[in-house]
Amino acid sequence: MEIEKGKTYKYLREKREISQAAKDNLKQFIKIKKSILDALQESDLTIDQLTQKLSIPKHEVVFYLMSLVKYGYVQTGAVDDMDSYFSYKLKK
Amino acid sequence: MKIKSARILVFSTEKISDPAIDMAGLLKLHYPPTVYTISIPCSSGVKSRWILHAFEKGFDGVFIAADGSDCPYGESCTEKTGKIIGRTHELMKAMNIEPARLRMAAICSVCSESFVKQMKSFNEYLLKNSNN
Amino acid sequence: MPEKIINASYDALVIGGGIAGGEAALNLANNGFKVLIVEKDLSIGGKMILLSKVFPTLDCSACITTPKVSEISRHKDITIFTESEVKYIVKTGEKSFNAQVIRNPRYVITEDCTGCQLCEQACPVIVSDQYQYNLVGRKAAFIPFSIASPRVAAIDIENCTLCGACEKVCPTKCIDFSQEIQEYDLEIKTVVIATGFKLFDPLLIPRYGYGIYKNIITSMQMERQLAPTRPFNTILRPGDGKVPDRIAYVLCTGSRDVTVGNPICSQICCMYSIKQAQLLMGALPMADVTIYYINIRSFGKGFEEFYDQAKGMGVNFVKGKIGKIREKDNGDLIMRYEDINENVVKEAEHDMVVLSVGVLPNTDSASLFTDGELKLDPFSFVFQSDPLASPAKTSIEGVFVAGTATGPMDIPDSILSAGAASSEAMSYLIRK
Amino acid sequence: MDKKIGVYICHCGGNISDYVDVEKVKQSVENDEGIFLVKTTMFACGDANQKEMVDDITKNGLNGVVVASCSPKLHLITFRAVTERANLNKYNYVHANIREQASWAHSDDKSGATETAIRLVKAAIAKVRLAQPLFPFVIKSKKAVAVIGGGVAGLRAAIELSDMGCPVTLIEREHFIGGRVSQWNLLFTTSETGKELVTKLYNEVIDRENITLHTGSEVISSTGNIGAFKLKIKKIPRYIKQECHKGKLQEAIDACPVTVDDSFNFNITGRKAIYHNFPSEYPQEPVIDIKNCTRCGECEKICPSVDFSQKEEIIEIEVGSVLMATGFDSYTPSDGEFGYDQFENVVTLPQFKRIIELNDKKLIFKGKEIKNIAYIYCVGSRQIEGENKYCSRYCCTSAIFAAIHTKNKFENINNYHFTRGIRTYGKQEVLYAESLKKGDIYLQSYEDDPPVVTTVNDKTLVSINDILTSKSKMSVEADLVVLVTGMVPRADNSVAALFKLPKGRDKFFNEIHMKLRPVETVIDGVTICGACQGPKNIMESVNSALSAAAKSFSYVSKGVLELEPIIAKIDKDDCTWCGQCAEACPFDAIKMVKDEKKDIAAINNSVCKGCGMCLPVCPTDAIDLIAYSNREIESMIDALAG
Amino acid sequence: MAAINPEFGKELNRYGAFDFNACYNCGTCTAVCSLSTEEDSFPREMVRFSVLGMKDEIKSSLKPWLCYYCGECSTNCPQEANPGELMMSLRRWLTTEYDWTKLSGLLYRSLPLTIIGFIIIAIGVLIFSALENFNLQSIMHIGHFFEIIAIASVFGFILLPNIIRMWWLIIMKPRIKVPLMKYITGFGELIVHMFTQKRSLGCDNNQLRWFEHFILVIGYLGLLFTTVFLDWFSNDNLFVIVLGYIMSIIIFIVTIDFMSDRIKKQKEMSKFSQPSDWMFVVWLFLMGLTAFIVRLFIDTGLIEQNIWLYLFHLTILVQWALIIVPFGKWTHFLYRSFAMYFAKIKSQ
Repeated sequence: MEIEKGKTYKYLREKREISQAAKDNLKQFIKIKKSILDALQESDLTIDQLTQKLSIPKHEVVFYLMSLVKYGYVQTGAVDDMDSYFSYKLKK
Repeated sequence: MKIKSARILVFSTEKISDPAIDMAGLLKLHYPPTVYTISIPCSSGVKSRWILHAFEKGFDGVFIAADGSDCPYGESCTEKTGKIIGRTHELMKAMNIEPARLRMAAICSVCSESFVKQMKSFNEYLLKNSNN
Repeated sequence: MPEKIINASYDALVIGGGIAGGEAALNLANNGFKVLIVEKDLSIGGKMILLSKVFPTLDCSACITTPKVSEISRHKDITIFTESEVKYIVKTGEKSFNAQVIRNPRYVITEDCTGCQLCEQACPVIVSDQYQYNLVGRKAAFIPFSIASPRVAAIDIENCTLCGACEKVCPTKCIDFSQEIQEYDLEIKTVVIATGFKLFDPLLIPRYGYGIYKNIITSMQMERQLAPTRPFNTILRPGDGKVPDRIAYVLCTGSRDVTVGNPICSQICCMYSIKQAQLLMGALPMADVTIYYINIRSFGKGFEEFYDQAKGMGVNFVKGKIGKIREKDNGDLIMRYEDINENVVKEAEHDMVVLSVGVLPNTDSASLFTDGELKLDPFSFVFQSDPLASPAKTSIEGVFVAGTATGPMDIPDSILSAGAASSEAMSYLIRK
Repeated sequence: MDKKIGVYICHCGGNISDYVDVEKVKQSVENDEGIFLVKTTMFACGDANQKEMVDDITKNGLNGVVVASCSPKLHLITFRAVTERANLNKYNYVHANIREQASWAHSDDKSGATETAIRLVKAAIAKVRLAQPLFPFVIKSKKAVAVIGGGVAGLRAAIELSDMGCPVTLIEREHFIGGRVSQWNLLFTTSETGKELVTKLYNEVIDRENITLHTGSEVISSTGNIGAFKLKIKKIPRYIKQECHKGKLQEAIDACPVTVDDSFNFNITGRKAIYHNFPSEYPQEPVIDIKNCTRCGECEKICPSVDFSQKEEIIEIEVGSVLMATGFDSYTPSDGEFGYDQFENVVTLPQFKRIIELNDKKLIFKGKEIKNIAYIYCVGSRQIEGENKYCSRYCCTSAIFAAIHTKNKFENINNYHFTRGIRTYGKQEVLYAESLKKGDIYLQSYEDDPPVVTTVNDKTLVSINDILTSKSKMSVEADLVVLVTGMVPRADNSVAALFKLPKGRDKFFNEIHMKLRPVETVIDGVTICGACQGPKNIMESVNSALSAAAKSFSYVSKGVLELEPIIAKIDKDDCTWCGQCAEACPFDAIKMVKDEKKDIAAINNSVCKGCGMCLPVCPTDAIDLIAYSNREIESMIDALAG
Repeated sequence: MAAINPEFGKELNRYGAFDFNACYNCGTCTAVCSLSTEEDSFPREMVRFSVLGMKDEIKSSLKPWLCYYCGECSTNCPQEANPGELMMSLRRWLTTEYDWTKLSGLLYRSLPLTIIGFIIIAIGVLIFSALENFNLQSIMHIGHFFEIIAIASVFGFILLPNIIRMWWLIIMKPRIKVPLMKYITGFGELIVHMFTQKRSLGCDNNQLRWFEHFILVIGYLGLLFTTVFLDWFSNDNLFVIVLGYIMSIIIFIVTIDFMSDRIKKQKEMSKFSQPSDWMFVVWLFLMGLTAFIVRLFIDTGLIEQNIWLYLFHLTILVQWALIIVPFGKWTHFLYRSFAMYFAKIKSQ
């Protein structure tokens, strides 16, 4: 069978079931990503403030926020010397 | 403001004194940042004209980090390096450069501390005796 | 179904592409032998390539690993199979083994990938990044880490939703979802096992609360936080993103502990903890670092001096093993321990706790040999049949072992052990 | 030819960029003469950057490359290899050390560090501008290795080299091989005895035709270099004929009137001037210790094998590489250190191991039965006052193993361990657990509060402020005090001095780099292994011995070696032959030759080592060292001066 | 300066301790013990004293009594040195140290001797009954009388002197000055601990066990009170009869649970039962059960035909009173309470 180059994902889609977990994971990430970016749209926030806004656990905020930093959506702002927390802002 | 440090040219050797100077860095033993090294195979291969050239170009001091008895090329190294110093001192006098601005000491491959001490004291000496 | 079975022959098969396997392969190849490295991960370099700096010299680990790794990957006599596994090995005669190796699809044509990362940007999926020990996310189309070798993309098919975004953006059209498992049928003359070690999973000690209290991390996670290619770009508590002020180390987590089935000492934890403590003092000058220990085992060349140096820098050493840990509302942790020097039970508060997890055997290699079973020692490391005179010899003639596959050891010892294994393999190959 | 230079400045993952403003360094050299490109990189040594460098060189036709990163000791070779892959002669590459000599040395002064780095990079650029392609000299490398030291490490390395098809000369200073291991009885992990292990290795050595074993032999001089070391070996005869008559020999030994301290038993017993260390010692012929022999002739009368006519020999060999396995000395406590040499029941661990072996059924020392044994750890190691700051690594395990062995061999033994924290690393931990379960008692003192040995009414008391019992003062009445002494470098290291082997802070021999080149020394062609490199147990020694064997083998296996073309060069026009350079040369590499009209000096390329000693003595400045010419050095000075 | 005595460890092994020598002094046991405090840190210190043979320090210490053997220390000991069991053996050893007769030591160390003791007493009961011609009335009467005398004399001649010895070792010998008022004000502590063992509530997840123990003590003391002072077997008051029934039921039901723990060996404290532990719980169980049945037989009028039942009950009772109470595990009830009391009055 000749598989068209550049469309091989279609070929594998037919052969292989995509796990529900993978789909759910993607859905969840898209949701969280949007809510974090929306929240930061308004103002720079610390993780604490983000947690309150988004009502998801702090450590998950850390994980997703840091991933967004890693992929260039968000950047680290200033650190508050008193309580050692950074604030985060959207990358322009 | 920090006091300006003296500019010192160090002739170090690839196998013996260079490792010691590297280790000084590794151990974060600080010395003046205006110490620069030129690494050569053996300290008994330094030419007087290089030293004089350095003074001409504005170095305050020249330091030969000699192999001493560890020299991989033979025992005569210390003596030969000493002779170079002697000859150069003469030339320096002739050119009205204070001979004390050229120093040498044997720096073994682990003599980081002694190197740093040498640099600090040389630096102090040069700063104290500089004209300005 | 595999597409086809590929036949090939090599002088030596090195199982594991970490520092020991790499060193052994280099030694062999530099003396003209044809070597195949089979690495199950996406990159060679093992655990060492992921470390921050190494004790006692504080050289950056990458500075030692990456040149070695690039030398290995360039060597004309070394072939590397990443994302591959040895299924089984049969001894077929004197200096002759038959090995079945499978190579899992990477879904990327390695030769064509330029590592441009466009696929990574395009991929919408985020999952835990195993190379950052789950501190941060990565994509399903990703380059394992910036100094990986080969530095080419791979598709994590378990988490991929086959959206095709990566394939659409790839400028060299190197993403190929039609890749299948490849099977290799190999003739080889000698085998070097360099399968390395596993890290202790602290979930097995519930009283420490790892997994529940998010500000408790393993030493490997701290290693990543300190490495140049670190996940947070600074040191943060994963629980709430705070810059920690008071950091504690719990030594012997999963070592010297019969209750978790590991009675032996892991040999490296004291030193890597002291190293991390020194690095932390550098990175966070205001931080207090406390190391809770039973005995400090700084036994190697320059180690005791390194320990003294840490004490001089103000690292706090407390003799006493941590009994239990509980969390305060603000995420700080309260550690309960007996201060042995004072013979008094105490509690101390820290912002962040690092569990110095121990070394466990990687038993993958035990089942590889169908004929002439590869023996393991009482701790499930590869058994050395003549540990004093020929430390690299195993229970099977012609099969040698290198590095931490034989037991816990530090990097210099691993490299020496790899030197020994390659030396024995070489004389085995040359000997008539 | 105009230079097109590429400069790469490494962050070293923060090691450099934390203190040196890498961007500023880049900017300050960007517009220098000849600079084609300047790049900064996270890891210059990483594969990605190496590839990039190759691409840059080939695409842009760069003919000069500078990398500013760590010490050239680490990666000079790496980057030379990069240029070679890009078909650029490797001597067009110059390395600038801005880590050890800038960022680290001046981490207290960021602007100073940056300035230093700029100067160093400029100097490197100055040098590379003048760089010329050079081609290595190819020399023959003799396929033979000398292994110095006949302990386990040396024996094992010799066997391995032999199996790789490389002839070996194994040189042992003592008359018997086996080194320290032959002095030990049971060994940890396998419970072989030291003698069994040595016997096993000896038999393998003897079986191999391409190993020549010299006992009672010392290297007294070494000339030459990698590929062709010429060694002179002084061999002291045994004064016993080869096929000696065993039966009579024992009588001859008995008849010898001279008794000296037996160093094999660490002087706790005596031996005769004609001796062997133990029955079936290898080689099996005994020896007459000629230094202590009075030539009374008693032995000669009994045994016809005694032959005083044997003479010292000088043997000359040539080898391509030298492998050093000269081992260690056991630390000797100073007088009065924990009662050593002061109380007669204070011995060292090596002595104790001999005492265990020399006794049967009951443990008796100096006529008294021993029940309570106190072991004092870290004697001569981890010193607070003394020079030995290092931990000797093997002693905890060794002492515990001896203590367990003692308990197994003799009845009613109580072991008391006065420690500074037990370091039975790795699998050795099980030994510690076993000893605890057997009822051995461990006490621990602070670094600055060591145990004290005293005597009260003929009884020896060891007391300690025990950390483990909230600093209570505890004491034990000991029948025997064992000082657990560590390893120290050999006191007599004359053989190493011949090769100018560098030593580390701990005075053991130093490898180039613990992880990158763990058995090589800065002296090309000389490898080190075993405990001469630092404390090691047997397995660790053998691992390093096998590694060193592989490394030494790689020097000689191909029969040829490439040498650095960095040698002295005579300017024929300026030379007026005064002979001073020839006098200064330590290698006899300079000879007078007749040029067209005049006498001039000429360099023998394969003998010249490139030390440069001839340069400063030339009255007409007619000699330059390749790559260190006046132009190069002076332009570097100019760059450094700014 | 203390001398080290490695022989002591061997002595302790005879009281049930084992493997405590394996301790490498990491302090995990002390750190996981929820009863360990900054003032009283244990058990590692006790392990250490035992290894070194520091008898005097152990004798003057109350720490063994502060432990309620939840077993956390032994579960988490990385060397499997069983600190919990060591603490238990130290309590046994201390019991014999307090005991001036030294009989407890003999009985702890030697199971045959203990069995012989039980047999002699059983034979004694039989002989006594034979002398009384197996007349139920008089045996019961004398039995009741014996109970009162036995309790009084065991207290007067054995337990009281032993408590005084304990006081001597803990307060007087180490020359601790305790004002008289403290003895009086601290007395409440003694009573509270004796009846409630409230300290053991400090052990993690220990509520059920504490409650069982608590009602067992209530049951035991209740039964003692009903039989000795209210003469349960001869009393016709309905309230007394029911009270006795309840108390004896409590005893044998709770002890069944305790015994099943010791058989299942799932909980750390019930893994290494010594004969003395078994006897304590079995005899307690038999006492409750037989007392219950005896009274049941009395109420149903079957006792005349089944006099052996009463004799069996009596044997158990006498063995209990003469062996287990003065020399056996029963004493922990007393010593532990006094230990709390002494701890209280010692503290500043």
